[in-house]
Amino acid sequence: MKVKLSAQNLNLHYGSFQALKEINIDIKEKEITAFIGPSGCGKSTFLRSLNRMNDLIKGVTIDGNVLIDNQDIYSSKIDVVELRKKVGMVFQSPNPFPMSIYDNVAYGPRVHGNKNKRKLNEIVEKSLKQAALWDEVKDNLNKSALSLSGGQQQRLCIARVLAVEPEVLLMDEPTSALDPISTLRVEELVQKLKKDYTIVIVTHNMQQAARVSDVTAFFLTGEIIEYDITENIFTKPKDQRTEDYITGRFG
Amino acid sequence: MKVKLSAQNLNLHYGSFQALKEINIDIKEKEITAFIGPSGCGKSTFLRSLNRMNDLIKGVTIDGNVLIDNQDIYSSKIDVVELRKKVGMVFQSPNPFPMSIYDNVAYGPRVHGNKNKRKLNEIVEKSLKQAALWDEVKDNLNKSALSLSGGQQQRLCIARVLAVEPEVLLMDEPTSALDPISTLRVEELVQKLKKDYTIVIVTHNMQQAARVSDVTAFFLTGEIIEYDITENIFTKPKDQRTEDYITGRFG
Amino acid sequence: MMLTVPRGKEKIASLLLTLAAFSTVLILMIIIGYVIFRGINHISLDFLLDRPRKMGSEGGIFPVIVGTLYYAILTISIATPIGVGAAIYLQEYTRGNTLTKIIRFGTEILAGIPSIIFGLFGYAFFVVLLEEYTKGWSLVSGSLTATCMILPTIIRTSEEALKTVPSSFREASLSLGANRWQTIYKVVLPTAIPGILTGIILGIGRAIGETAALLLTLGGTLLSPESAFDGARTLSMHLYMVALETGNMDVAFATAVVLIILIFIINFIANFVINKIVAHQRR
Amino acid sequence: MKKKSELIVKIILFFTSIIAVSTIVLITFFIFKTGLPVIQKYGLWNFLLGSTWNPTKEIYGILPMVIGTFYVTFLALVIGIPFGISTAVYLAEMSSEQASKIIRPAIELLAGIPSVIYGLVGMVVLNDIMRNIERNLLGNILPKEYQWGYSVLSGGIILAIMILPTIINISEDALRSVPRKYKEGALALGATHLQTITKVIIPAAKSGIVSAVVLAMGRALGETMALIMVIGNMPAIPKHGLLSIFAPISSLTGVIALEMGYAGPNHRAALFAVGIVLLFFIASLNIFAMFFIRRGGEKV
Amino acid sequence: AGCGEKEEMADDKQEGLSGRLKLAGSTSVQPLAEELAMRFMELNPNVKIEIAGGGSGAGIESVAGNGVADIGMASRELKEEEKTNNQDIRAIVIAKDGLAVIVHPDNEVSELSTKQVKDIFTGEITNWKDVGGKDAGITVINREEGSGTRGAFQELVLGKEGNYTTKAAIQNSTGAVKEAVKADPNSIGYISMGSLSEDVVGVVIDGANPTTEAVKDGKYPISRPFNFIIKVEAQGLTKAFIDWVLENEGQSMVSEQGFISL
Ligand SMILES: Nc1ncnc2c1ncn2[C@@H]1O[C@H](COP(=O)(O)OP(=O)(O)OP(=O)(O)O)[C@@H](O)[C@H]1O
Ligand SMILES: Nc1ncnc2c1ncn2[C@@H]1O[C@H](COP(=O)(O)OP(=O)(O)OP(=O)(O)O)[C@@H](O)[C@H]1O
Ligand SMILES: [Mg+2]
Ligand SMILES: [Mg+2]
Ligand SMILES: O=P([O-])([O-])[O-]
Repeated sequence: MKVKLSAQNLNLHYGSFQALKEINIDIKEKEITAFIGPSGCGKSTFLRSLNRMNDLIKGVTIDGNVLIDNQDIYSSKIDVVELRKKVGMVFQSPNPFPMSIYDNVAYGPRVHGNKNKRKLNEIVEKSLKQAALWDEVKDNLNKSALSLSGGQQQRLCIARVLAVEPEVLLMDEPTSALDPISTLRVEELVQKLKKDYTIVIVTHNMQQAARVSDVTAFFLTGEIIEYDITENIFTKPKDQRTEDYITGRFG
Repeated sequence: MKVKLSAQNLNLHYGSFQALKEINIDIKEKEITAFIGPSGCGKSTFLRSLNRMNDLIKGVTIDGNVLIDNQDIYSSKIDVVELRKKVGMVFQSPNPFPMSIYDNVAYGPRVHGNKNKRKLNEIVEKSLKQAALWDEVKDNLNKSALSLSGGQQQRLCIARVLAVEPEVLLMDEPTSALDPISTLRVEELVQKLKKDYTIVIVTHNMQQAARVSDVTAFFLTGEIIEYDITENIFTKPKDQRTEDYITGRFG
Repeated sequence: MMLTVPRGKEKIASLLLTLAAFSTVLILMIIIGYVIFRGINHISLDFLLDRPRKMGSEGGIFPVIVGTLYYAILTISIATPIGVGAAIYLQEYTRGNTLTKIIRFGTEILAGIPSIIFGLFGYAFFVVLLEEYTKGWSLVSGSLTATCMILPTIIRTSEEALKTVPSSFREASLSLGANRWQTIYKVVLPTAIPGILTGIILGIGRAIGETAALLLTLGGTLLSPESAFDGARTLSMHLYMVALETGNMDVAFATAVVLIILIFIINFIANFVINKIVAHQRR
Repeated sequence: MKKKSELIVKIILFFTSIIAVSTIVLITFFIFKTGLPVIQKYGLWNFLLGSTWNPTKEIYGILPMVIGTFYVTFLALVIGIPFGISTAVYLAEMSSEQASKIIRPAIELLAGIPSVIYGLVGMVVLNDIMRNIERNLLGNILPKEYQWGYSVLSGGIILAIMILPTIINISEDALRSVPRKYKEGALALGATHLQTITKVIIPAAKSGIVSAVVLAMGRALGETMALIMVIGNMPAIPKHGLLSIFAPISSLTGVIALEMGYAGPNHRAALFAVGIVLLFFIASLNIFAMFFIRRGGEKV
Repeated sequence: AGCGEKEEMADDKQEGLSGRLKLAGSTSVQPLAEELAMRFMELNPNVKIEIAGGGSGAGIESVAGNGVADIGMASRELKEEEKTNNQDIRAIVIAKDGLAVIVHPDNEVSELSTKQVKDIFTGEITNWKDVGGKDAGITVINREEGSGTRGAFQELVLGKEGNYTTKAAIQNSTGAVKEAVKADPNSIGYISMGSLSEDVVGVVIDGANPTTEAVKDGKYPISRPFNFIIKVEAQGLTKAFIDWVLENEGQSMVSEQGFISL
């Protein structure tokens, strides 16, 4: 399969603290890639450098390259807005906007200039269906998104991203704030989305990585220690540290 | 060994939410008891009800008994200040006062009326030695405690408690904010203190519980599921849920 | 921190926002600059140390400076214990019951009351009704009136300062067997002191800047006060009276300069002290 | 013994805490005690809606002052709100550290300048400019009595500057306390910065911004000294449509401050009655604010 | 300055006086009273006199009603209501203050009769040409309602029944009136004579220049009394002070300060 995203010798500093060290990785199209590793090892940081979300943080310096479809996303020619349209993101805790369900999903298309009411309706319905939320909310599209349960909110956030029709979906611990049943639903959803999207998912939960991903990268203190197809990582890790981590010997 | 602390049919509500359900446990003198269990299961809540720290929180209601040396600590005859002197506490993240190292350790003795400079010097030295911090700070006792590293701060907090000469030491995840090396030092310290104190330690880290404690109680959603000597809990748990938890199948 | 490359509409909008923000600086510079430009030439040692003549249109402002300082110190020494005490009570002793709600509500309302209303009240209550104790128009009456005005400021900022003291400090202290007052006195207050000082400074600033309420309660004599039961005149009052009664704008602007400098000095000292304390705590 | 001293401390602290509330009660009591008889005698509607204020002849109609007060407050808000909110957005969302280091102290200082100084500068500088505009630029269309500088517009401008810090500080707080996740959410969807601000951040900070405006309005309604010095204190109802922004007016606060001293007993009681009206406006505003803002907060 | 000659007067007949006096009231009288008090205290080191402002009304009230002050200062006569409500107070004139009618230096009109001034301020005359000037509308500048100065002007010029024109611009102080007249060549206003300065012109009224002499001689018609208000039965220090003010030294200080002695 084609390489969709790739990082080359990526280093990232927060001020003087180096959070990412010489990251090299190729992420393939229409696969699910999981990032695992103990807290603070740089998983989120790396994820956020894939759609330049780290630009928001003061004092971040980056060197090395991140390519998407072989284009350097840190080049000055890149339009960040376009990049983020292409690379959608779902966050650790659900963050619907304080507006109606409908407006949440329509938000992206609207800011991208889509004002046609009919068209918007279609997009909203389609996205909510893809996110497996349509049946639960279709009669209440004008209700505030904040009145949904945590699991529903997270699926709404996924629908909101899908409405922008990104190519890549970055998910930073998307289920860590959810109960087991909601977690399951989101996991199913991710599996389903795989056929259309390139998905990168950060998780604390090794079982989850094992269940949903095709390939897994193990991060430790800012480095990628091991990167392989998921089964290998969990059954025959090559690095001692990987083994220690997945058997729960530290972390 | 003699029973030092004991809870009998203890129930605790935050408002209408029941955080502890019919807790029964006997904690023996000069042993280390560990509380483990997933987040939100009530470990801290229970710990805090052993020195009436929950009194500070609005809307808490308690029924059942907590006995220390066979005296009910919730009886109106008990002087809470005396109780807390007897039952010291170390918190999850180090919380030294924003004053000098010396003043931190001398704080307890001073509020209990000890004004004798010589005596205070002695107490401070002894406590810092017990907490294995003396050598690192003896030349800088007037430095602000906030300038210490996290691990040093936590040991300082332990010294601060020891200066009050409590009989029981409650520790709520005392190493969760520390790096591995500091963690190790604190664990060693706890082991050393065991010969003089009754220690109760809450931890998220099962390895830690296994390493330091004599007995372990496993909490789940406000109940004690299993309570046994540590080895048994980790090698032959009786309850399926305990086994699931310690093998990392949930949480 | 520019997040995205500004384009078209974005560019114009961000330009407008920037302009708006910097115009506040411009306005400030115009006001302060003009006042200093008009007033500085009239200031001399004589002006500072002489007494006013002819309603203040001639001579200096010495008694007015004395009056201002006297008034500020008196006000703050009444308002601080009350305000900080109230904040401690609200933050440390109550658990958000109905009573606290009433007290907070009252404080809110008090904060919104215009100063002229305080003036009316101070006149009717402190000057007239309590004349026997306050001696009518006097520093005491003026300061008590001002105390009512600045109390909400001090209570609120002190409350905020107390709130920022981590509850872990309180818990640690209590768990060491300290009682509540010891905990407050030895740990909470020292930690909160920079914030509390900020509140007090805001209070002083407001008290010194006040005019309307003082016109009705402080008397406005041009003689130096010798006790708290004498009347006095503050720089703000003097500036108003000189500008309006005599039309001598040179003196008015010179007084304004002195007033601004006084406020600067107070702020400067306060910041210095606060920084010292903070540095000491972190050292 | 320890317990006892604890109790005493607690009691003392309790008393300090009820002083503020007692003050409210006392203020209300004293103002009403003196002022209410006048309203009763004169009739509430005659008092509120009477358009003549002539204490020498014992005619107490405060409509001109009510209108003047609200007029100047309205103008101040119209000028101050766009400036204030723009500045707040700039500070919360765009400002570099250096820029903030210049702007923030400037705002603090603006808030710290005593109102008499605003009045003085307004009276000497602003009114001079206004007078020139009124005479030279608009001399032909403005009525004679609107041509001497003292005007609602001057008052509105000065007040707008005075309420800027309130608007800026509270709005900025509100904008900053919008959870970061909303902003990230919007940006991650490919919204531009401006779209994020206008479509997500400002709506989410709405209730804070409203409370900023309400507080600023309260401050404007209650301002006394700066207004006295610039609005001319003419107890007449402005006429001439839009041109009336050049009309001299008088305010509720101003009439009290100016006339208290000279007033005989009846006149003085009437001024306390003006105080009642002012207190009523301010209290309604505050209560409205508390109600509205709490409701707004819940909705989000 | 001004205190060089205190030695020679030191042991005057007032010796032996002691105690405290409190004065309150008119801000126009206040500066004069302060000078008087200062001098009196130099002469009588055991006497302390405190002076507060508050305005004429408050000054009267402070003696009559609540006894906040021993002596009230007023720049106007007692009102009827004040007299009838408080039979036990009386007003003592300690000085006079002439009111000057002022115009812009460029104004051709420099002389008016009391009647003309009245007609201008009631709005019957609205153009300068009707009083001998050029053809231009008159900008009347009035003081705010309740001002002692305005009250005095009303009584002295307009009379009880006269009404100020509603077209008048209102200024709330002497200084502001001066500023306003300075700024407008067609304006007219009135201020205390003591506050006259070169940038405005005091109009000749009924043939008399606005000078202290003219007021003293009774030629200049517009002057108001500066009053001390005391309890009818006031004795002791209060009386001693007032007596001193009314005698030679007090009255010469009145002149010194630019007001009109009795
Ligand atoms: N804004 C920041 N400024 C400074 N350091 C930061 C910042 N954000 C993260 N870090 C540091 O960078 C390192 C990596 O952080 P990151 O959030 O990427 O970890 P993570 O692997 O996602 O951890 P977790 O599983 O806890 O979310 C950590 O040491 C963290 O303390
Ligand atoms: N002050 C409080 N008010 C209401 N509920 C509370 C409060 N403190 C804790 N709880 C609830 O009580 C339950 C037990 O909390 P507790 O802090 O004891 O858990 P814990 O086992 O210590 O978890 P952790 O490992 O995350 O520290 C949780 O559901 C928590 O949400
Ligand atoms: Mg993370
Ligand atoms: Mg806990
Ligand atoms: O202070 P007044 O003399 O104008 O009453």
